[in-house]
Amino acid sequence: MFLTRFVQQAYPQEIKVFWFFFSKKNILPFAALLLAGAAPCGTAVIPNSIGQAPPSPVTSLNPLLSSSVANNQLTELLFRPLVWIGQDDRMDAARSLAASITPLDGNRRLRVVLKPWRWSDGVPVTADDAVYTWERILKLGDLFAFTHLGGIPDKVAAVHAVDEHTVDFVFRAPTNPDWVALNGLSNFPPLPRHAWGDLGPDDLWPRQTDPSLARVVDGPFILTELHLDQFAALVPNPLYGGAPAHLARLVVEFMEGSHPLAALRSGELDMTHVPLALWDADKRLTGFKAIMLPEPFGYTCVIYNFSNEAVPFFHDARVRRALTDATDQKTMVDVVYHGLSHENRMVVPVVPPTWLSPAARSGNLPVRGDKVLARAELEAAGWHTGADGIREKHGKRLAFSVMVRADIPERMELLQIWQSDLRSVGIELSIRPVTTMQIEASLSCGCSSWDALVDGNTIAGIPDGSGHFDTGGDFTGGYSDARMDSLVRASVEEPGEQGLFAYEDYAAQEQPVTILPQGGFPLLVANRLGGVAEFVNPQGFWAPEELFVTDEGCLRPDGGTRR
Amino acid sequence: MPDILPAGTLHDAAILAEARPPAARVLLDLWRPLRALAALLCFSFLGPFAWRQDFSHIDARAVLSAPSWAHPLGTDVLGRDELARLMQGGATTLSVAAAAAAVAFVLGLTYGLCAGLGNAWLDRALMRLLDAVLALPSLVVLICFSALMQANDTAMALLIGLVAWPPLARLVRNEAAALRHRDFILSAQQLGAGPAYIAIHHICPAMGRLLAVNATFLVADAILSLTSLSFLGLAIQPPRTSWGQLLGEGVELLALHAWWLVVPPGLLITASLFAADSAGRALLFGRKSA
Amino acid sequence: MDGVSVALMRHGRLVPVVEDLSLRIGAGEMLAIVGESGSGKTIAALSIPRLLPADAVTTGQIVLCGDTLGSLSAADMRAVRGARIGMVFQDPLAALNPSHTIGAQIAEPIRLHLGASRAESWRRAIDLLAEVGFSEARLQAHRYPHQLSGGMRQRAMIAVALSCGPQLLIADEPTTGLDAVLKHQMLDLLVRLQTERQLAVLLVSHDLSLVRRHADHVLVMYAGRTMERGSKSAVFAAARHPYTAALLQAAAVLGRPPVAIAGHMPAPELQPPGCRFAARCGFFQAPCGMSVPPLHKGETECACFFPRSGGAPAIPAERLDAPAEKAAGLLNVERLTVRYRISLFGDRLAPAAVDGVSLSLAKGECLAVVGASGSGKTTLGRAVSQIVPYEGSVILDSVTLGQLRGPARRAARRRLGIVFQDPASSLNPAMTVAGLIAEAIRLGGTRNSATIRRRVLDLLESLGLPMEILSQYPSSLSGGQAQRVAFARALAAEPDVLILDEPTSSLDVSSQAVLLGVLRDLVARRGLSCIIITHDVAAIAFMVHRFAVMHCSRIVEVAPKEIFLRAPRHPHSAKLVEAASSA
Amino acid sequence: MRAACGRMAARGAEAAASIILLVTLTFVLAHASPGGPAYAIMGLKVRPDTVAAVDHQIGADTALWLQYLTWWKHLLQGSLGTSYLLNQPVTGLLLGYAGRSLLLQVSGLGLGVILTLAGGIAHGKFYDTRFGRLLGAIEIMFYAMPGFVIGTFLALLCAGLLPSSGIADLHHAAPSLADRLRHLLLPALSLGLMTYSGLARYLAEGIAAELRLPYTRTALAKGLGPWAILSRHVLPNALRPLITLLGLSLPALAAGSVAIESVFAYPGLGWLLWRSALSHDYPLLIGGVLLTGLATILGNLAADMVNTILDPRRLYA
Repeated sequence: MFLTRFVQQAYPQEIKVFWFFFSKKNILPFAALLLAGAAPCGTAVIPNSIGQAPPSPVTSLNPLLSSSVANNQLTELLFRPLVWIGQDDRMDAARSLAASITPLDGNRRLRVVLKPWRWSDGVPVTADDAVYTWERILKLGDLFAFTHLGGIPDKVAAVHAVDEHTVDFVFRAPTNPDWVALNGLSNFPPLPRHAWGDLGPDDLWPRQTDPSLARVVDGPFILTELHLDQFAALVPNPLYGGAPAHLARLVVEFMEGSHPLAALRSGELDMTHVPLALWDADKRLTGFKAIMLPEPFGYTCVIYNFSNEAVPFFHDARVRRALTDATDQKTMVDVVYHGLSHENRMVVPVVPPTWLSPAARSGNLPVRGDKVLARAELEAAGWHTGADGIREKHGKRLAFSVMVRADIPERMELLQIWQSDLRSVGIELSIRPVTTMQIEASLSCGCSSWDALVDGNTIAGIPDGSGHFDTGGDFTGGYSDARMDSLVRASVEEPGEQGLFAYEDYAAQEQPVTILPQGGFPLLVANRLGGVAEFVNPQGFWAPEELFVTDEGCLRPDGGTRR
Repeated sequence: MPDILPAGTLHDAAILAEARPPAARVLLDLWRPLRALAALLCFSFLGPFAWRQDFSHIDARAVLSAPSWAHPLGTDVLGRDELARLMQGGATTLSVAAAAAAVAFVLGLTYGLCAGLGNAWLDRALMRLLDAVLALPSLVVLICFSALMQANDTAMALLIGLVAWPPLARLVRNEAAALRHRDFILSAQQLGAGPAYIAIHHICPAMGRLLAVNATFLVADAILSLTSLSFLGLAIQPPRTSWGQLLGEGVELLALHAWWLVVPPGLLITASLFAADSAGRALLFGRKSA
Repeated sequence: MDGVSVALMRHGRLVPVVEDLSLRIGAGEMLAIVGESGSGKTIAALSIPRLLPADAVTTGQIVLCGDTLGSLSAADMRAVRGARIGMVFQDPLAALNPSHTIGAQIAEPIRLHLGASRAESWRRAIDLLAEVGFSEARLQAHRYPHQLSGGMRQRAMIAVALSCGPQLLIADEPTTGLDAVLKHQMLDLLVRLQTERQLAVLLVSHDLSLVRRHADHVLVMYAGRTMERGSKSAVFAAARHPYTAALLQAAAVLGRPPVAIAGHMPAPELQPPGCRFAARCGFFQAPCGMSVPPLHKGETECACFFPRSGGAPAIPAERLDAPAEKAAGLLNVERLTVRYRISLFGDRLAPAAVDGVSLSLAKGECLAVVGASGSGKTTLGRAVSQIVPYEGSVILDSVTLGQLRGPARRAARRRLGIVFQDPASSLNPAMTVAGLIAEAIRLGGTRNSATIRRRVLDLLESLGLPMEILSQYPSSLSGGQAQRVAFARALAAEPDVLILDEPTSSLDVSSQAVLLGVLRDLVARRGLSCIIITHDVAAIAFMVHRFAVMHCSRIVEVAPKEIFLRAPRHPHSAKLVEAASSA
Repeated sequence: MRAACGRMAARGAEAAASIILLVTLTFVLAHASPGGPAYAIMGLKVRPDTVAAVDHQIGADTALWLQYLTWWKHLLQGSLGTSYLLNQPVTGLLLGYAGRSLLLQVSGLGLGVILTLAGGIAHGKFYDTRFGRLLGAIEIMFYAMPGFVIGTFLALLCAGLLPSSGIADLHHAAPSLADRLRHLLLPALSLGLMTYSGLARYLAEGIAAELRLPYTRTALAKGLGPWAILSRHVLPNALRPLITLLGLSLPALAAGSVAIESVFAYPGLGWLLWRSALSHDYPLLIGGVLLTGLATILGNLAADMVNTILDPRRLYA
C-alpha cells in the first residue's frame, strides 16, 4: 500500500495505481486459465462511449451515483448488475448475475437466485451483498442515479436474504415482474460489503473517482489505471464467473470532441465512430472494416412545452398528430442516415421489435406520415392558411421555435428537413442551436423560455411510460392526460404485455412527442480487432470480453467466424 | 480564436524626409483591398439575384454530389446547392462581422477615451479592470453569454463585440494619454475648449487613422471569431449559415475528398481577411501618423 | 565634385533635385553649402557617400583623393564609407542607435574597418571622446544617447564620424536645435579638428552667422542649382548674385531687422526655364527667363547674367522708441516656482525647473526672456499661461489666475495667448487652415459664420498669408506659413498678453525673416503686449523693450534693451550678447 | 534605476487588484448562465429533486455571496476546493493539466517564434518587394484558418505518418519518450502556425518601420552592410514590441489552444477550462481562470521587465 500512497503523492495529478494483481491469493486460478489454452492475449485501444453519441467524460466509478452512459460503460465492466439486457432487449442469461427470477404470491414478491460467482479477491458473492446495495440506495436517497426506474426504491417495501444465494424483493402492491427485472434490476449491482464497509453519501460522493473503491469487483475486468480525461486501462478479472475475456489489456481512451478518424488511420485506435456520410469509407481505406451497430433502444423526439402559454396549440392532439404526419421520415432516413435507419412514429422503439403492439406490427397506425392527412387535421383544428402561407387562428400564427444541441450534426440536419416539411403544410419552424446544458436546464425548469426542444431518450428495459407520459412525469414538457395516466399505471402493475400494448396504441393516438428517426452507429474497425458486432447492448453498455485481436501473436478464439 | 494586437502604435518617419508618400499614394494602396471587398459584397448580397437557387432547398437525390452544371460548386450533406449557401453565408458573415466590429469599436473607443483622458485614479481603476477582462479567456465569456441570448444574428454580433473590444480600449487609452500632452491639444485648451470638446474635435480626429486601421482589423477578427464560434457549437440559426460553419462542415468530411465543401469557404474567408487587413495596413502606412 | 547631377524617383517619375554641381575642398579646408530648406543641399551632400535611395540616378564625377567614387562597386563603396568619409547628421538623438552605448557605436566602425580587437577599439573610442571634449570619457563611454545633453550628443556623433580617421567629414546641419552659445562651440570644435587632422569638411547649413565666422569657402544653392561660389570673405563682402544678397539681408543681425524675400522657392518638379531665382529676383530682366546663366568668373563665380557689385545695400537700423511712460502693470508674476514630480516618493525632493521667479509686464510692452537651453524659460512660459501647475501667483489685470476653476478659469486662460515652438505639432493635422482659425474665433463665443469668415480673412491679410492656403492641411504648409497660422489662432482669441515660446528657432533664414517682420508690425502698430522666449538675442533684439535673462531656473538680470545690449552685468548675459553680436 | 524598480513594485500591486477583479468577474459570469453542475455530474436525465440533493451534497445550494466568501476563505487556507465533476482537489488537477498545457504551449510557442523570426525578418527586409508581398499572403492565409481547421488539416494530412490524438500510444503499457514527442509534434506545429500567422506580420512591420529610422542611415554611413545593420541594430529594437505582444497574447494562447487541444484530444488547460465552463464546474473553472490570469499578468510583467532591460531608454529613465 505504501507504493500506492507514494505514487499518489509524487504524481498527484496522475492517479496511477499499479498494484500487482498477481497477489498470492489469485495466482492459482490464473494458472488454471493458462492451461486451458484460452489465455488472454493482445491489447486493444477503443474510444469511450462507443454506441452512444457524442462522447462524454468519465467522472465516476460508483454504479449508484452517475447515470451518464460513459460512466456506466465502465462500471458495468466492474460491478455486474443482477440483470444484463441482451441484444433482443430481454434478460441475457449468460451475462446476468442472477441465475433465475421468479415472481411469487401474486406479483407482490420477486425471488432472485444468484449465480455462484466470486469477487476478484476470492470472497464469494452472496445475497447479503445485494442487501448491502439496497441499504446504500436507501442511504443515498435522492442521490441514487436510477431512482424510480423499475420501481426501485419507491415501490419496494423490503429486500432480505433468504439464504446465501437467494434474495427476495417485497413490493408494496402487485407490480409487473418484467418491468422490475428489466428496468430496475438492470441497474442493481451487488456491492462487496466486506471491501467497502458502512459508507454513507458523505464517503461515497467524494470518492467517486477513488480507484481503491474499484479494486474488489465481480465483473469481467479489473481497473489498473485511471487517468482522468485521458484513458482507463483494464485487465481481465481471473475470478470472473462468466465467459473469460480474450484481451490481455483493454484501454478505453476518452476522446471528447476530437477527430478519431485520423487517430484510427495512424493506428492508435482500433475502432471509432465515423460520420454517417463516411459510412462506405471502408471501400476506400484499406485495412479497415465497416460495422454497423444497431440503434440504441430508445428514440429521438421533439418535446413540446405544454406549460408555455405562448404556444397553446400543442395541447390540441390534432395539431400534434399533424406535426407527426407532416414529417417526411423517408427523406430523413435516406438523406441523413443514408438509408441505414427505420421510420418510427411510436414511443416504443421499432428495433428490436420485441415490445411492438399487434397494431404497430401490422402497420395500421393513426399517423402514417401523410401530408394530406396532416393538412386535413389542421383545417379540422381551425387553422386556416394565412397570407404568407403560414396558418393562422384568431390572429395567432402557427409558428414556434425548437432548441437543439449544436454538437450532434444529424439532429441539426433532421430539423432542417422537418422545417421544410412543416413549411409545406403551413407551419413555421425556427431552429435555435444551443449548448447541451441549456436543453437539460429548460427540460426540468418548467418555465416558458422555450417552445420545443429535441432530446434523445434511451429506455432501460420495458418501454413503459411511467415517469414520462403520466402526469407529473419528467422530460415531456408537462404533458398530462387522465386516460394516459390509467393506461401507464396498468402497464406497470399488471403482468404480461396487454397493458403495455394498450398504452402503446393510445400514445400513437395522442402523439405526446414527435418521434424522429434515429440512426445506428457506423464503426470503422481495424482488421486486427474482432468480436465487435455483439459487444454493445441496446442500452449502449459494453461486453468487451467478446473482443479479441488477431495480431501480436494471438490465436483467433472463435475459429474465424465472428466479425 | 487568436486575439492578435493590431500594429496601431507604430511610428514611421521616412528615411529621406523629402520623399514622404503624399495622400494620393494611400488611395493607390487602398484600391486593391477595396476592390476585393466590393467583389465579396457583390457575391454575397447581389449573387442571389443572379444565381436563383434557394439555399435551403433539400434534394435527397443530390446528396454530396460533385460540381456539375446544375450545381457549379456541388451540394452539401443535405443535397443543398453549395454556391447558394456560400452566398447566403457571405451575407450573414459580413453583416454579423461588421455589426460585431461596430459594437467592439464603440465600446473600446468610449472605454479607452474615459481611461486616457480622465484623472489619474479613474485611469488606474479602469486599466486594472481592463487587465482583468483581458486576462479572462474569451471562451468563458462566450459560453456564459451565449446561453443568455436568443441565438439570432444580432445576439451573435453582440457576443463577438463583447469579447473583441478590450484590445482596442487599451490602444485608444495609450494613444489618448500620449495625445493629451501634445501642443495642439494645449493650444486648444488655452483657447478655452472644454474636455468633451477636445475629445470629440481633437483627440478622435487625431487618432483618426489609428481608429480606421483598427476598425478594419476588428472586422477581420470578427470574421475569424464567427468561424471559431461555430466550432464551439454557438451556430447561426439554420437553415441560414456562415462561411465558418460551411468550412467546419467541410473539414469534417475531408476524408471524403469533397474539396468543393472546403476550398471555396476557405478561400472566401482568406479573401475577406486579406481585404480587411491590407485596407488597414494601407491606411496605417499611407500618411504620416498624427 | 565635377558637374554632378542627382535625380530622385518621385511617384514613378525621375525628378532632378541637384543640377551641375561642381566644388573642390582641399585638406584642412571647410566648404559650406548654404541655401533655404528644400534647395537640395542635403541631397548633394548625401550623393558623395552614395547614401541616396536605390532608385536615385547620380551623374558627373565625384573624386576623393584621386579615387573616382562613381565607379566603385557596392562592397568597395562600403569600405570607403566610415573609413575615408565621416558623416554627422542633423538630429543626433534619432541618428544614434538608442539601445547601444555611445562607446560601442564609436568602436563599431574601428573594429569593422581597422580590424582592431574589442579592447583596442574601446580604448580608441575613449580617446576620441576625450578629443571631442568629453570630461572623464572612460565613464561617459558607457552611457546611452538619451542620457546626454543635445551638445554632448552631437560631440559623440562627431566622434563616431572621426573614428577611422577619415579624409572627408560631411556635416549636414550639425547645429540645428542647439542654442546660440553651443552652436559656435560646436563649429569651433570642427575647425580645430579640421586643422589638427588636415580634414576636408563639407558643411551644409542655413545659418549664415555660423558660415560667416567659420567656413573657408561658400557655395550658395537655390532649387538644385549653384547660384554663387567663392571664398567666404569674397561672398560675404561682395555678394554678386541677387539671391546671395537677399539671403544676407534676411539673416538676423544685431541692430538691423531682417528683410524677408518675397515669394517662395519653386518645387523641383516644376523645372522653370532660365534662372531659377528669376521669379523672386528684384533685378529680373528678359534673358534671365530664357536660358540658364553659366558661372561667370570674378571675385566670386556667380551664375547670373547681370552680376551686381558692391555687396548688399545698407538698410538703416530702425530706432524703436520705448513705450512713452511706465504704463499700468498688466501682468504680475510673484515668486513663481514649478517642480516636476519625477520620483514616486513626494515631490519635495524634485529639483525646481523654475525657482522663485518674479516678473511684471506693462501694457503694450514686449519683454524677451532669454537664456541657454535648459534654463527653465519654456517652463516659465507654460506656467504663466496656466498649462503647468505651479506655486506662487500670476496676476492678470488684478485677477489672480491660480484660484479660478471651471468656466471662469477657461475664460481667463483665453486672455493669455500662446504660440509653441514647433509649428507642425501645434496645429491639428486633421483640420484645414480655415477650420483652425475659425475654431479659435468660435471658442470665443461668436457664432455668426459671416463675422467669423470676415475675421479670418482679416487675420490672414494682417499676417501676409495667401488666400489659397485656407483649404490646405498643416502638413502641406511650409514652416513659416504654419507658424503664422499658429499666430493667427492665438490672435483670433484677442488675448491681452501673447506668450511666444521660441517662435523662430525651427525655421530657416527666410521664413524667420518673414515671421519677425510680422511680429515687429504687431508690437509696433497694434501695441500687443507680449513675452518672447528665445535663445537667439539677435533675431528679436530690434523689437523688444526689455530683456530678462534666465540661468539655472532663476532670473539673473532684467534690463531695458539699450543698457542690456551695451553693458550686460551678469557674465551669462555677456556671453549671450557676445554670441549675438558676432553674427 | 530606482524609478524602474519603483514602477515594478507599483505594477505588482496593480496586478493583485486585477487578479481579484478577474476572480469576481469569472464567479459572476459562471453563475449567470442557465443550468448547473448537477446536470453534468448526473448525466443528462436528472429529476429536479435529484438536482437539489446533488447541489446540497456539493455545497452549491447556498447563496451566491456565501459561496464567494467561502471560496476566498479556502484560498487563504491554501486550497482551491474540489472539482464538482471529477471529485478531485482542484490544485492537483490544475498542476497536471497545466503541466501538459505548458509543455504544449512552450513547444508550440518555440516553433511559432522560430517561424516568426524566419518569416518576419524575410518579410520585413523585402517589405515592398514581390517576395515580401508573397510572404504577407502566406501569413494571412494561416491567419484566416482558425485553430480547429489547421488542426484537422494537419491531422488528416499526416494521418498515416504522425499520431494525432492523446499524449502517448496507449498500446504500450509504458510509452517511450520518443512516442510522447511524436504525439506532441502535430499539436505544437498547429499552435506554432497560429502564433506565426499573427506575430510574423507584426515583426515585419516593426522591421520595415525601424529600417526607415535615421540611425540606420548612420549605420550605412559607418560602412555596415545591409545584413549587419539588420542583425546588430534593427532587430534588437524591432523585437521589443514583439515581446510585449507575446506577453499580451498569453490569454489568447490559452483560449486559442482549446481548439487545438480538443482536435488532438490533448488533455490541456484550455480544454479543461472549456469543459468546466460548459458543465458549470465552478471551483475548477475559477481555479483555471486564476491560473491563466496569473500566467497572463506575470507574462505581461515579464515582457515589460524584459523590455525595460532591453530598452535602455526605460531602464535609465
